Amino acid sequence: MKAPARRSALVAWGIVAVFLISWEAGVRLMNIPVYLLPSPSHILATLADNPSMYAQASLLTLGEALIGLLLGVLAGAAIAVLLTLLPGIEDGVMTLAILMKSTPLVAIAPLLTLWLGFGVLPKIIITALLTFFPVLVNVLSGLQRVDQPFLDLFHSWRASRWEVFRYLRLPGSLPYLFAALKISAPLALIGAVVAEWTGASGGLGRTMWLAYTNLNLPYLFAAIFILAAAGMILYRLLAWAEGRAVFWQSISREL
Amino acid sequence: MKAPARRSALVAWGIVAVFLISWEAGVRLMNIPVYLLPSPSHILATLADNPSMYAQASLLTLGEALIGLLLGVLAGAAIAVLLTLLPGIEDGVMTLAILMKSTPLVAIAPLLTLWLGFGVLPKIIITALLTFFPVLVNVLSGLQRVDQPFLDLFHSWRASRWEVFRYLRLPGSLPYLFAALKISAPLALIGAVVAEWTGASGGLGRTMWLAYTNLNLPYLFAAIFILAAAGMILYRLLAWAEGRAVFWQSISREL
Amino acid sequence: MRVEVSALNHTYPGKPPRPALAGLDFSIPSGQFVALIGPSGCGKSTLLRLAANLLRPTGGSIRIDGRTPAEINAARQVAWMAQSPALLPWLTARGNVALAQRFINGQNGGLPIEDALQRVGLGDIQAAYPFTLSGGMQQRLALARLLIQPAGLWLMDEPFAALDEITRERLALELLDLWQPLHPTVLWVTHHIHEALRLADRVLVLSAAPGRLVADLLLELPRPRDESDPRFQAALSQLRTCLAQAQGEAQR
Amino acid sequence: MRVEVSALNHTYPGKPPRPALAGLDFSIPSGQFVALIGPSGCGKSTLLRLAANLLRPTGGSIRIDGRTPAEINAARQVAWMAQSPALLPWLTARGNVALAQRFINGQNGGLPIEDALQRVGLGDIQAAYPFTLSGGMQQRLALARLLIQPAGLWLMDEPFAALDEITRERLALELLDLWQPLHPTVLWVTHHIHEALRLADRVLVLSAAPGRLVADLLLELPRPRDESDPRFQAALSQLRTCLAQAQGEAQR
Amino acid sequence: AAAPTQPAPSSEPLAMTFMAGYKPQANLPFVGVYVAQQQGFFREENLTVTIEHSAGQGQHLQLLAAGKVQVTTQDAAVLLKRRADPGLPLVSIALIGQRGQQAYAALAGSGMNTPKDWQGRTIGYKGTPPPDLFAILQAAGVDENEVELVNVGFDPRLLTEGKVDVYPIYKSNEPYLIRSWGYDLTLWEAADFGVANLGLAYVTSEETLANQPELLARFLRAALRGIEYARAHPDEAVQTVLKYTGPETDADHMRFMLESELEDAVSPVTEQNGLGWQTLEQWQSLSEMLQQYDALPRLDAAQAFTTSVLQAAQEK
Ligand SMILES: Nc1ncnc2c1ncn2[C@@H]1O[C@H](COP(=O)(O)OP(=O)(O)OP(=O)(O)O)[C@@H](O)[C@H]1O
Ligand SMILES: Nc1ncnc2c1ncn2[C@@H]1O[C@H](COP(=O)(O)OP(=O)(O)OP(=O)(O)O)[C@@H](O)[C@H]1O
Ligand SMILES: [Mg+2]
Ligand SMILES: [Mg+2]
Repeated sequence: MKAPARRSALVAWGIVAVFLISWEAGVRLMNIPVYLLPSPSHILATLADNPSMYAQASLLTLGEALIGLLLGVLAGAAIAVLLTLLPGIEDGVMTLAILMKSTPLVAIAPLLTLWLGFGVLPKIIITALLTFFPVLVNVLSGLQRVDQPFLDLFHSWRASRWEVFRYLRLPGSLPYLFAALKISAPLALIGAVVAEWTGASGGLGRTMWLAYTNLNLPYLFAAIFILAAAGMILYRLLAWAEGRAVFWQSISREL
Repeated sequence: MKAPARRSALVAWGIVAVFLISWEAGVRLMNIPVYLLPSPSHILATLADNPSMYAQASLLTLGEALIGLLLGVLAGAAIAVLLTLLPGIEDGVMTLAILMKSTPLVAIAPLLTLWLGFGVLPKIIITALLTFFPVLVNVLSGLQRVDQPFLDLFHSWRASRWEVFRYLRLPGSLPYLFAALKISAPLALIGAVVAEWTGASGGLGRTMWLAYTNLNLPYLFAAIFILAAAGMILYRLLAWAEGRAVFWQSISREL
Repeated sequence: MRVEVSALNHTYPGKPPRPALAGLDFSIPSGQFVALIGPSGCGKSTLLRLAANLLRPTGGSIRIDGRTPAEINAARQVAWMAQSPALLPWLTARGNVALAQRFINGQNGGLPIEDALQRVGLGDIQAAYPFTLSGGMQQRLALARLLIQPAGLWLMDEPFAALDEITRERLALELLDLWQPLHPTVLWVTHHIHEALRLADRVLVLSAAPGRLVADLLLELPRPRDESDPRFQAALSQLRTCLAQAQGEAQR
Repeated sequence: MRVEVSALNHTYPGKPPRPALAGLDFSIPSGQFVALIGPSGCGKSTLLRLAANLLRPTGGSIRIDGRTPAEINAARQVAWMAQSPALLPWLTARGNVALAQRFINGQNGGLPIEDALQRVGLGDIQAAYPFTLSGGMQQRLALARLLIQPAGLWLMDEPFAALDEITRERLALELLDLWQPLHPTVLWVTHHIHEALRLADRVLVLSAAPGRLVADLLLELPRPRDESDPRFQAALSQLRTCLAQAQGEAQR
Repeated sequence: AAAPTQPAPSSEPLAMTFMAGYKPQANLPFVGVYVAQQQGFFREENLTVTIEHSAGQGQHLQLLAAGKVQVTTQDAAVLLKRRADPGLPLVSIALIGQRGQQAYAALAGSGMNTPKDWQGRTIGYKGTPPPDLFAILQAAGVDENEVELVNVGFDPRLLTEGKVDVYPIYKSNEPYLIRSWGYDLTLWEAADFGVANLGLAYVTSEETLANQPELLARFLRAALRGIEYARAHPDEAVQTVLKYTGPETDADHMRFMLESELEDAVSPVTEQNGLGWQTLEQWQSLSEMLQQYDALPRLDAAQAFTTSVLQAAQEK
């Protein structure tokens, strides 16, 4: 598996390169003004010129994103587990979850600020609110999709609902959990940014907000590049962890 | 299955009722001012007072949301299929997808307006951009997780990559697809709203934007209730369709 | 444990509904080793699933020591081995057996894990995962999983189907050897007529689906049994003819 | 098709690595019906998987009409039936068979779907889904799926393991009846010694894992075979002893 | 309503897009356009105007610079900043808000009377601390390190809930809301401390100015007529505004906004030269203030505005 892995990494970089180059070319040829769409080179230059500023901002935002993601994942998974152990309340709780999910963050963000002040706490909560839903839905279907022969086995053992959950459903739902994590990780970054978008005293989100309201797009896109990179790294880490955790079900690509 | 179904529906309404009642009570007892958090009764009254206005706005927004969702799902699924048929490019394409996912919509909204005008088209595109990622990730893992015995069977038949996809991976990925749809449906509603939030000439998003900037919260929350209801209906429809489509794998709740 | 089956019917829902068992009537005294034989699809597994409380009969009843399968299941007095091994892929061979042990309440009589794995000949690959085991090894693992459960009633669905004659015979002896002291009641689905006659006190023959009882023959032969014994041969040919008839009806 | 196996080794990766086959050497003339017998876990399925190009050997080679399994697989001249039925749950019984038919290039020789289902005795439940079929029915369905494939080499992994004696014998006759005219080469894994002797031109016996060839016996007996024939009985006892030895080695 | 007269046959029909710099509300430049549309003043100019709204932030300027929009509205100070960086070709063709829009508010109960009292208090700002804040602080002789500055979004509730002591507001907007919740306010305005600031202007791009002066003149003529009409018929104007904001918007709120902006629309300059007039020293002093407190690069304020369009509009 080593050689192909290295090859596909090469291909990956190739594709990204092609994308960036055509972007650069497009901007130059159609000479799109910088206040509409800056060229990648311009963006990277901006990054290179303000390393420390972006480093600090990223640290804060990524911190919020990760903690928020953690909370969101825990919440989503916890609810999914609850609904598996008490299936009666599934419809009701899902209704509330969807109500919560349908509430645009801009509507609750100020309330959170009113209650929790200007610190990082509201940002973390917003991120959690944004990330819990995919985890809830995916883990729930993962927990509910069990092969009948296994259920029969546990039934013949007179296993309790909890035991069926712990020894059968939980391991079986891992593939769904990881898919959910891959979905939520980039969401968490967005969440932290959106949370900082208004009323933060630091972080990438604030940088982006200022850059945008000042129509300073290179700074805006520099932040976006950082987000994309962070998202990519998270995704790769998750894919790696998935391979380790779900060792019994190989991800088959060769046919 | 009928009786339990009816029971859980009852429980569902019960839970929602409890939630709304405690909300109402909380607002009245702590007499929270309406510009901080309106009571459900107040919100519903607002809805009742402006039926036609909300009806029109909802129609527009739901239309955008559904079309956007459709596009997003198609795009996400198509990419997932592509990556299954050409696994070499997976890393590269996922990198781009995450880059796209990490770009805050406000950053591209003006570009879309510039290219696509002031109509509903940019709203639909934004919705699609918001919804395609969960579908991509979930369907991709659904397509990649196949049991070895089946792969061996198809291999012994000398099936082409396409045939393996068409007759094995595709049906096998349905559970993941439906989970993705359940995640993306509420996202689509959010997407349409967020898209309208930036200076649309109609729709729930615009109503919410105006209501929010005037701190006219009852109107804001009335729209949120509509969104939640719509999200719930979509979710139920999807759950129903899932049961039909994935008939061979029963969703087990009784143990 | 005593098993009483009266007017037992089971029809699976669906269009068209599938009748699997039609009016079974028999009773098994406690401690009897009963072999269950019948054409493919005649309802043997269904019968075991009914006894294991995995299905509710659509007609008639099963009573085990006078109680319903549900009650017996609640008391964890039945050990059931499915026709397919159903091994958890994320647990090692040993892990799969160890898991079963969580579900036995105090009663003694079950084998220690180590011992069970040894007896089925998997002592040296306890750390292997199921998907790295051959078909027969998987089935033996499932058997080991059953052996650690203390129970008054063993329900075994073709436990040796995937095994070669020799392993089969060796395991059969192991099994008898475990059965003798505890003397649980055994309902043993098999397709192997010799085996049935070698092991069982009694053989029940079912007709083709929907299963009805077409023969019920008792063998008072001492174990280990001598195949050359005329009574053995007689029983053998008798069984063959019953089965042939059962099949014949299937053709009609 | 002619099958030549020389110095064939296969060891599955892993810690510890699992040797499955150790130095097999034999060759099968075209059209021969070969039964493969050996203790559980000795590498029979592995051998078939190697021939079906599902695995690359870690040593030695298999040649089929002088070509590699990959080439033969590419030409779709091999039909493989796995030990587990592997039926697609979202297709009906008929659908599962029909699917296989998409993967045969023009050659004739395969049975029509209808005919195949009739012969395995599933003619009247074509619309049923696999999870509503009994173990034996599932295996018969897998068999029908093989029968529609025209092929010069049949690789069958315990096709009758889940079937009762009678069904087993009836299907065996059906199979011979299909085999006679086309005369494909057959590699037939079985645990049923009588069956092997009833059907095969030749029986290969493997030792316990890692599998080595411990016996290779030819039977020039006319079919249908008479079990009372002394030569049959001789072969029978010879096989038993071989197997016993093979097992014995396993114990050491 | 003035009986719409037929457009002059000479003028050929023209079409344009006006994008309000924010959501629909009774900002005077918006009202002018709404009313002109409603009363058919544009039609009389043989001009078809499409009205769009921006989310705030920069969108309308981007679209203007890209030529998708011909006229928008912008705060004078922001216009200067955008000209400086990223160098948008913005030109003010009429200065409607002759005074700054913003002021600083504290709850009347807070006991703060002069900016001196701000010491040790938390002061909110939106995004970046605006230059006039520092101007006020300096004018009042308060060390900016003795106040705590926090970035708050748009949310006057932060003031009423006591999260901030001093909160920047738009004179024509939040005071109404906050008072409607039963609070009294103390307001401080940059102008009161001799700090120059200006309000909203009709803005076009240098390119449009160069290529379509005729179109701009017609637009401005009709829009200014709209403002005058609104001054004469405020109730009717408010009703027109509600057509754009939706019936759920509080009419009195819009009325308040309209009236307070009408006040700020008049100044010695406009009394002398007419509504929307602007002078070099107005822009000069603004840009100097910005250079001083906002580290804005020195730029030629003369480029930032033109009176040519207004003159053309005032003729005939
Ligand atoms: N995927 C695998 N990974 C590791 N070891 C394996 C794997 N598959 C099979 N083995 C090992 O290879 C050996 C032979 O396996 P194989 O399935 O060929 O046996 P078999 O002869 O078919 O046995 P049975 O009659 O029980 O089916 C066994 O020891 C088994 O544990
Ligand atoms: N879940 C099900 N739904 C519908 N029909 C079923 C189901 N399970 C089994 N049947 C039908 O019931 C009949 C008996 O099935 P059962 O598994 O008991 O047969 P069996 O005696 O175990 O056969 P075998 O020896 O092949 O395992 C068969 O006709 C089968 O098709
Ligand atoms: Mg069965
Ligand atoms: Mg095998």
